[in-house]
Amino acid sequence: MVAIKDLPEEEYVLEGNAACPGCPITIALRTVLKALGKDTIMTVPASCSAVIQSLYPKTSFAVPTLNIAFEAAAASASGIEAALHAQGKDDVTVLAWAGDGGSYDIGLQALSGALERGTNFIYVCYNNQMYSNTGVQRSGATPYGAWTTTTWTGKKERQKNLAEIAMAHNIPYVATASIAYPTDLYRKAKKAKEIKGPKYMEIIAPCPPGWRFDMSKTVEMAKLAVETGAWLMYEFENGKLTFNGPSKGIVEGSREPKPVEDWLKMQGRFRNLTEEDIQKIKRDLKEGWEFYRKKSQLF
Amino acid sequence: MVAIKDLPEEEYVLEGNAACPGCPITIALRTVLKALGKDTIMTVPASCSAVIQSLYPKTSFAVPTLNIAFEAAAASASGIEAALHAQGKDDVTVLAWAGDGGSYDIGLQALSGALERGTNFIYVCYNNQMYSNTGVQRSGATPYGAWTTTTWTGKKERQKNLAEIAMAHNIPYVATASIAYPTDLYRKAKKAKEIKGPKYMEIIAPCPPGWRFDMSKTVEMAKLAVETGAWLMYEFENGKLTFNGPSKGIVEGSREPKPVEDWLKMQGRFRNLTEEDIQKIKRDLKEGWEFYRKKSQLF
Amino acid sequence: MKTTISYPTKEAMGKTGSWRVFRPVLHEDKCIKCWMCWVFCPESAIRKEEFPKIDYDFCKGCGVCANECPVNAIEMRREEK
Amino acid sequence: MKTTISYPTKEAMGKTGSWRVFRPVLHEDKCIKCWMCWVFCPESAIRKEEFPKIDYDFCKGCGVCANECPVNAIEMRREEK
Amino acid sequence: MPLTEVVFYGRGGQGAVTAANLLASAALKSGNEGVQAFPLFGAERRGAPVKAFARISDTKIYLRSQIYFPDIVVILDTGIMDTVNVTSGLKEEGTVLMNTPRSPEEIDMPFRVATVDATGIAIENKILVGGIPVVNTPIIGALPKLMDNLTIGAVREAIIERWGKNAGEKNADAAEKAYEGVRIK
Amino acid sequence: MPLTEVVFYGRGGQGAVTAANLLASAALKSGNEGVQAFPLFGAERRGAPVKAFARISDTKIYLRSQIYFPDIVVILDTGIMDTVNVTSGLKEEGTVLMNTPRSPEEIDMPFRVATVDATGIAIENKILVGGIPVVNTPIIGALPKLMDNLTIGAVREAIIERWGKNAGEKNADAAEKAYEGVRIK
Amino acid sequence: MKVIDTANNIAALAAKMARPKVISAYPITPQTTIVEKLAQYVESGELKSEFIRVESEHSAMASCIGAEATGVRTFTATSSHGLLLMHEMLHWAALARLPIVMVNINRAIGPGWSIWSDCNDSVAQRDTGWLQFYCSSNQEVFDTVIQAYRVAEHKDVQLPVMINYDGFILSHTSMPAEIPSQEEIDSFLPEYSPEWKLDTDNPITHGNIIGPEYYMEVRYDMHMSQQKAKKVIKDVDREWAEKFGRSYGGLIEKYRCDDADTVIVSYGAMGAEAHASVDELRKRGEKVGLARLRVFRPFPKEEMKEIAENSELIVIDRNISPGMEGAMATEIKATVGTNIKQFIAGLGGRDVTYRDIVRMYELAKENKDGWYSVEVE
Amino acid sequence: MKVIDTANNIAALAAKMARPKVISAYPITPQTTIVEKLAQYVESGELKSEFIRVESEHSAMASCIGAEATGVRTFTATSSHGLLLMHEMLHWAALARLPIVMVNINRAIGPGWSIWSDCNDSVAQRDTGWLQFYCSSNQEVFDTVIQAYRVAEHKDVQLPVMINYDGFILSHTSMPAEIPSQEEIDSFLPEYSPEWKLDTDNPITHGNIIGPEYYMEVRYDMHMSQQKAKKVIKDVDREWAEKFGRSYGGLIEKYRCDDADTVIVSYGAMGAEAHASVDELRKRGEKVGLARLRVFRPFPKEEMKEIAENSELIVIDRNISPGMEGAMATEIKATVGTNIKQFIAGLGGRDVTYRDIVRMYELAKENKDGWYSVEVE
Ligand SMILES: Cc1ncc(C[n+]2csc(CCOP(=O)(O)OP(=O)(O)O)c2C)c(N)n1
Ligand SMILES: Cc1ncc(C[n+]2csc(CCOP(=O)(O)OP(=O)(O)O)c2C)c(N)n1
Ligand code: SF4
Ligand code: SF4
Ligand code: SF4
Ligand code: SF4
Ligand code: SF4
Ligand code: SF4
Ligand SMILES: [Mg+2]
Ligand SMILES: [Mg+2]
Repeated sequence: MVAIKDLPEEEYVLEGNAACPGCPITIALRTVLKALGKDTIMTVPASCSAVIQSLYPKTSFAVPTLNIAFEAAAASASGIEAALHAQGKDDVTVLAWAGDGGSYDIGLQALSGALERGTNFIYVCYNNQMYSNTGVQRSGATPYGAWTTTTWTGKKERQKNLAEIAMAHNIPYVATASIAYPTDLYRKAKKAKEIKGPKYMEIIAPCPPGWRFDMSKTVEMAKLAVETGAWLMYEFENGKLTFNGPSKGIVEGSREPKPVEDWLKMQGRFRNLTEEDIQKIKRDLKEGWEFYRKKSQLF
Repeated sequence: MVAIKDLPEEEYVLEGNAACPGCPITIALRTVLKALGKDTIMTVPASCSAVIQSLYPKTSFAVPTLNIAFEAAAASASGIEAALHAQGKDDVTVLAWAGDGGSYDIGLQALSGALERGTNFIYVCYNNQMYSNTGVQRSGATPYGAWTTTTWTGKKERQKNLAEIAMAHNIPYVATASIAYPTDLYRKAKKAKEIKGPKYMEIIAPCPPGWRFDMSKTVEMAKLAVETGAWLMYEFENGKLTFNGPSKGIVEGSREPKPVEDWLKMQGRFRNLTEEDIQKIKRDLKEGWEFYRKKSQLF
Repeated sequence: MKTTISYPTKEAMGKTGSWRVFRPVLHEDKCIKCWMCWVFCPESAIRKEEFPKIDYDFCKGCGVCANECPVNAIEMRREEK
Repeated sequence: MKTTISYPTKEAMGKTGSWRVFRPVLHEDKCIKCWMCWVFCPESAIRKEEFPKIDYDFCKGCGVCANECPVNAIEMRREEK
Repeated sequence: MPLTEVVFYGRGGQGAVTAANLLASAALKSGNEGVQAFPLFGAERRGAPVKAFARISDTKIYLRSQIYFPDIVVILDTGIMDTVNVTSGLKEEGTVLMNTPRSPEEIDMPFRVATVDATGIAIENKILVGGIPVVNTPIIGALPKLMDNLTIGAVREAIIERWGKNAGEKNADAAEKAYEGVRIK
Repeated sequence: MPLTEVVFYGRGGQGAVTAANLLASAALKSGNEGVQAFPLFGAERRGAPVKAFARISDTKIYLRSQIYFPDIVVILDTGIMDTVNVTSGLKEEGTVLMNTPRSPEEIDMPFRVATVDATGIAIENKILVGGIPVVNTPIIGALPKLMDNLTIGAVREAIIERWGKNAGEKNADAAEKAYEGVRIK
Repeated sequence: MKVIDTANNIAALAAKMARPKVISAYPITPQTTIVEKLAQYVESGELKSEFIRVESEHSAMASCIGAEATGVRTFTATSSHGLLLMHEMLHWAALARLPIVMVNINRAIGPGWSIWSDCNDSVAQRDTGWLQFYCSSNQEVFDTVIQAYRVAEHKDVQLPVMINYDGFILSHTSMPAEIPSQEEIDSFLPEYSPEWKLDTDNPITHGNIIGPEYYMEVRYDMHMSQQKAKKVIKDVDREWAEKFGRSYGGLIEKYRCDDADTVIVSYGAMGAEAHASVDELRKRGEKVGLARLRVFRPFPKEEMKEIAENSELIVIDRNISPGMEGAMATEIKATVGTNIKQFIAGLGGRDVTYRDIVRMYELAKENKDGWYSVEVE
Repeated sequence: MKVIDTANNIAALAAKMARPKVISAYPITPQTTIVEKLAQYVESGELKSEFIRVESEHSAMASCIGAEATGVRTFTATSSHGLLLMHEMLHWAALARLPIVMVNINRAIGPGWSIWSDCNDSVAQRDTGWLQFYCSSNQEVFDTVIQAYRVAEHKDVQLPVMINYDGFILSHTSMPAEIPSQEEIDSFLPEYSPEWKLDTDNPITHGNIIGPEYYMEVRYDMHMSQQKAKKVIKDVDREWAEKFGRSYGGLIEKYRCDDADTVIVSYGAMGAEAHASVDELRKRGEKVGLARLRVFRPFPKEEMKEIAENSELIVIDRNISPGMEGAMATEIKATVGTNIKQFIAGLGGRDVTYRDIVRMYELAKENKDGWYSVEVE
């Protein structure tokens, strides 16, 4: 694994952009683009990532970028890839960079279609667990119990598991990552770049205004998500599932995760959880670890 | 399990409809509606099932039926369910009845959304593995190697696994069935009716003109699909996976499936398979059984 | 107010029996009343009476019943017109 | 022909350093050059020079660098304006 | 004959639409500038009645509507005459061409009637799909006998163009047999 | 005063939009028939400059456009004056209200200038969000001193209506303190 | 009760008071606050309604269709790209004759992304069969949401209604509004009694295949119901005025038109702003009036003709049908003749002040028109 | 080479000969045979192109946008509900200024499901910024597909083009067409050279947020490009005529108009059928001509005015904007004045024969118009 100091110095997310202070998206995108490099074409649906670019006629992104309708990231990527292929430019990486809303919800169908037809691209869902661009509404990725402006008393359903859905598509590479583990993220993006076919990656991206925590804690929050087992980091390569970093121990049962309360209590969105809710969340998490423990043993 | 002779005599698919002779859809729907009974509201997207109803101002369906746009079956079901609930009519079953095109492809997002938000309904995908209504085009459910009018030299990709995707949604009930096993199908529909929350069912439905076989062989083809292991019948209930009928033995390895060639060779759509293709299909099938053997042991 | 509201009707597409090229004919003597033909008929054209009763007004002649009958009690004969 | 084509520009939103309420100040003596601050800065506002070099024209003052610095070599001071 | 309008009646699976197309194609090869063929569309179901149209003219055709007053009616399957009034709109001086082993004299219709045993010819010439005789090529073979603006040579050509050498020849031969065998009242 | 137009300048997170809304609400309670408040919209980012507008009139307001020639300019954060020309369009006889501990005399502007230490008052009255002083309620308190059509009582009322009894009283007190403390040149 | 709030919050309040049984909506700037508010009303129990949290606007409309077809009153709201994504379902709702009420916040279409106001989004839906209202104040937003249900559900109409207003300019602007009591609203708007519904006691099928023999009559009936809606809208406006003292002139609201030789025709926020322009011009002695198009579908032909009889028209559009012209201008010309002046202004949120409208008047008098501030001036 | 085939097969052939690098389409009746044919061309190697098998029409257009933005020529085809589902992406493609060419087979909108022809589908897209052609013969379909690329890709235009023709009436009707050689086509239609594209050597961003300061000019430019397209279409039609001997009159094809005191205006299949009506009426001594609207966007104002100068107009629409009238009639009236006769005919596949058109002429002379065979007669 490459050391932090050896990560490329090239920056494709320029200074003076429109992200909120402490934004997780720019952290994630900086690292991913360091891995993919200059020969990347990006497509971005409606999301905070569209806003971050700043206003016409300027942009803060330094790789060619197509903005596209909220639900159309993966479909536009299929078009970009086909056009590149038709022109013999098979060395350019196609990156669809979408939020959880654009991936779990309104863009799911386009994503599933692209996975099924074998588009050669990397789809990254940065998951801040809500529609942050429109002011914190629930998404399919919003966890149980979280306050949003469309779930005032806490979300009643558990989140969708999109990485699991991606795996059900039998694609060559699925990986989850966290902005708090940049070398792991870098490595995964590099690997995805080398694999032919559809690749799905998902990055947990804690958003200070949306989750209601202090803007200096973005990375800390992403780290705690992993250390408490609220977020699992893994790779699924040709049917084989491997866990990375702290997630490995947590899933295998060899590492005691930090109490999830540590993570929940730092976030204003979980302020109104009852003790019962917390117990349910703990049970659900355990169930998830157990599921993945079995799954990783077998597959 | 109820005996064939004891199945209800009520018919909700009336004689003199517009289905082709030997149509698998009417066979499937007759059985499902016998199980769900009169207090069912159905929503049907564009598909052969829309055509079968016959022309305005007459209909061959005898339960209240809403036709809806191709991609909108599940979303309209959420609306129907909400309206019933708001009126206190919680004893009416909401049935979304869609083809594989309307489920695997264009209707997937609406389906996934309804599953995630917990709509209390039964979604049935009758799977004839292509867009039959528009004249046999490839769908996400079309198997590897099959000729369609958009895959003249055989489909190059493997089919999507929608039941697996449904299971990844963590819903209370997922079941697969075959029109050749009507009492099994009946039982599953009955069970689905009793469970609260989103239920997903998928029925293999061999289509004579689409698959290119003689119209008298519809049921035989659906049976062979199961006996060769090309189609697996199972139930997934609250995380527990159980295989039914011949599929049980095939997945467990205790029953030698019939050679899949028996099934392939009866179908004109597989006429141009090479020996290599057939070997690949056999490998893929084995892989699938192995996958499910493990999965059913664990969950 | 006009919208496309349709009412359940037998023979919505007319007497589909006219589509038939082959006619299923039951041999009662062979029939074991397993009701396979009834459950599988795509056309709801077989009724459960003492024996399976085929409604020739609607039977499209697909031959599924004959194919599925475990004792070959149904014979498909070319329709004469 | 006019469509919305934009060109990569530093300071597309202007000098975002003016958004800052708190200013990160590096204490070189403490710094162990782990480059955590550099890799995590959401603003690409830290450059890898001999020591981490904060570009105050753009640093929005989020404090992530200070929070992540393993040796507390970065201090957040209230901006004076 | 500036404009000849033909209506075909058959059943789903019998190839009535193909018959209309073949006629148009052969008419083009026979030197007509304006030709046209199209189905009456609905979801075609095997066995259910279908209808198709063809127009032939020595000048460009601008008409796009259906044919209500045909010059010729071609019946691929006499069975549908139970439910469909096939001569509706047929011009007084019009012609009915019927696929039947019967002679035209046996058919009681106030029109010029021609008959040909297309089914018999199909079986004889082994043009069957799924065991069912395909009658469209033979019946088209009978038409040049009924029309000034169509030659049997052009029909042969059109058939071979469509099905290629092998199947084409077989079908063309069937057409030719019908050409010889058609009986006109 | 038939129509008073007010522009607020601040930073994302400081509540400039809320200030405009409070003013409108208080103006309504002060008996004005026409009141209006709205932001200049863009994506509001914490720390980035924001602008908001309010209109007050004794008759119904039909205007829906932005305010280009304000009567009053309210500056919640003097820091933004480095990058934004806050008095652009301000009427000759217009007023500038500034959140600053400085006295109006220290401010060199060819307008009527008023100052109030809203930040100081906020800290003093412990109205802080995430440790950062919220200056919108105190600064609104200063406005009745500068306008004929606004009472401090109505400002109190509007604040309490918005934040409820507890937080409301605290904020209203801060407003009242600003009302007392505002200095006008 | 007098409140002061944004048009969005007031629309949410009106929707709540109309007591829809099912609400289904998807967030999009600048509509979000409506959805948020309604979610809050439902979660707090203030409103007894099912709130469906859909995964797209397409599904929002599809679920409204499902719910309305099952016999209950529904509500939704959207904007811009959300509205465009619904397009197929808009046609569907109208042809299914379902009296759904939807608020659309006018916002420009991308790319590039614009969150600011213009009316290309709703104007592009003019052929879907929906009734279209355009509001110019928060009070009107409230009144129109309630009225819309009466109109939509009227047995002569039975069509869905879209209520439009400008993004930010109204949606995020606080203005006062008088709110009747729930009892008053209930008596004005009785419970919904559908003309058709999915009902297990009467198993109809809706929307199966319809052949050329029948289709055209269904379309004709829909068109005629739009025509009949004109009277219904006027009646409802009149009844509202009787009960609550506020009228918007039915289809077109007129201001100082009586003796006007020139009438400015506009709608939405510009239709309010132009009041000030008319006053300003009147001060100068110009005989100018204002006709604010409150209803665009059904298109108020008769009313427009009447206005044009005595006055010259200056039409100001906040939309463009590319390759043609502003849509209101087109339809007005098709109604009263080609001899009008027509401006396009305010696209993508460009501010239009009363001074700009005065200037357009001046330009028109100099025999100029076109794209204001782009082409002319 | 003379071929006889359906309009769909001929459209597929034309698309093939235009050598698009990417094709992305989703099946829908009655368009399917185009998609099938193109899939076959690609799989057989006859056409070197990427064929994207998308999961919906929305994605078909989104992937065309992605591909075209990456610098290659694209093609797609759809119909009716498929077109409606693309609505948002149609706006997108046009504002992104991507010269995509699409064939749309006109088909009525549901519910109830109708697979038969009418033009409500494409007319409802009139505000999206796409150029719109309507064809009336298979030959014209071929010629227009090739021409469309020249027009769309012209540097003065840079807008997508939609080519419409009637479902079944043309799509499934075999007619003869003369097909030029591939070399002739290649020399008429050179390789595509895009005005902007995604390119790692020049990392632009397309379509990010655009504020009120800039948006309106982008819209204006798009509108002006539509206006400029009029000349380009006429030039291309002329060049085509020179090379291949066939012209369609540019924007409007006229038949026996020169001395006509009445001109029937229609489009698509009805625009062909009306030839026979004109001939029939001429035989009776009526001085009637036919103006077939070949291009609806950009709307041919100047040409329409010229025709109206010397003749009375009878407009026959195969669409309805509910609550208004037929869309062509509206736009023609907005151009030439309100004094015309207007019919709506043929919705949902209702057959319109030349006898019907003769009858409409007679009705018009009796001062009647409206919904033909529903309202009048
Ligand atoms: C069709 C459509 N519906 C809604 C929107 C409004 N919208 C823009 S971004 C967004 C939320 C994005 O959420 P997510 O994908 O999670 O990205 P994030 O904002 O969290 O970065 C929404 C609802 C839109 N642009 N288009
Ligand atoms: C938006 C839209 N796109 C395409 C179609 C055309 N269409 C109708 S049914 C159908 C295929 C249906 O396939 P499936 O869902 O598998 O059902 P089946 O016909 O096999 O029963 C298609 C492509 C449509 N009606 N709407
Ligand atoms: S809202 Fe959250 S995700 Fe969006 S830009 Fe701000 S910090 Fe980043
Ligand atoms: S095509 Fe197949 S599925 Fe469709 S109606 Fe015919 S037999 Fe049934
Ligand atoms: S399937 Fe055969 S044996 Fe069984 S009931 Fe029918 S006819 Fe009788
Ligand atoms: S032949 Fe087919 S339709 Fe007729 S009775 Fe048997 S199964 Fe039913
Ligand atoms: S405070 Fe934030 S923006 Fe400034 S240098 Fe540190 S991490 Fe970067
Ligand atoms: S994180 Fe701290 S120790 Fe590491 S390089 Fe930055 S300032 Fe130095
Ligand atoms: Mg998000
Ligand atoms: Mg299917």
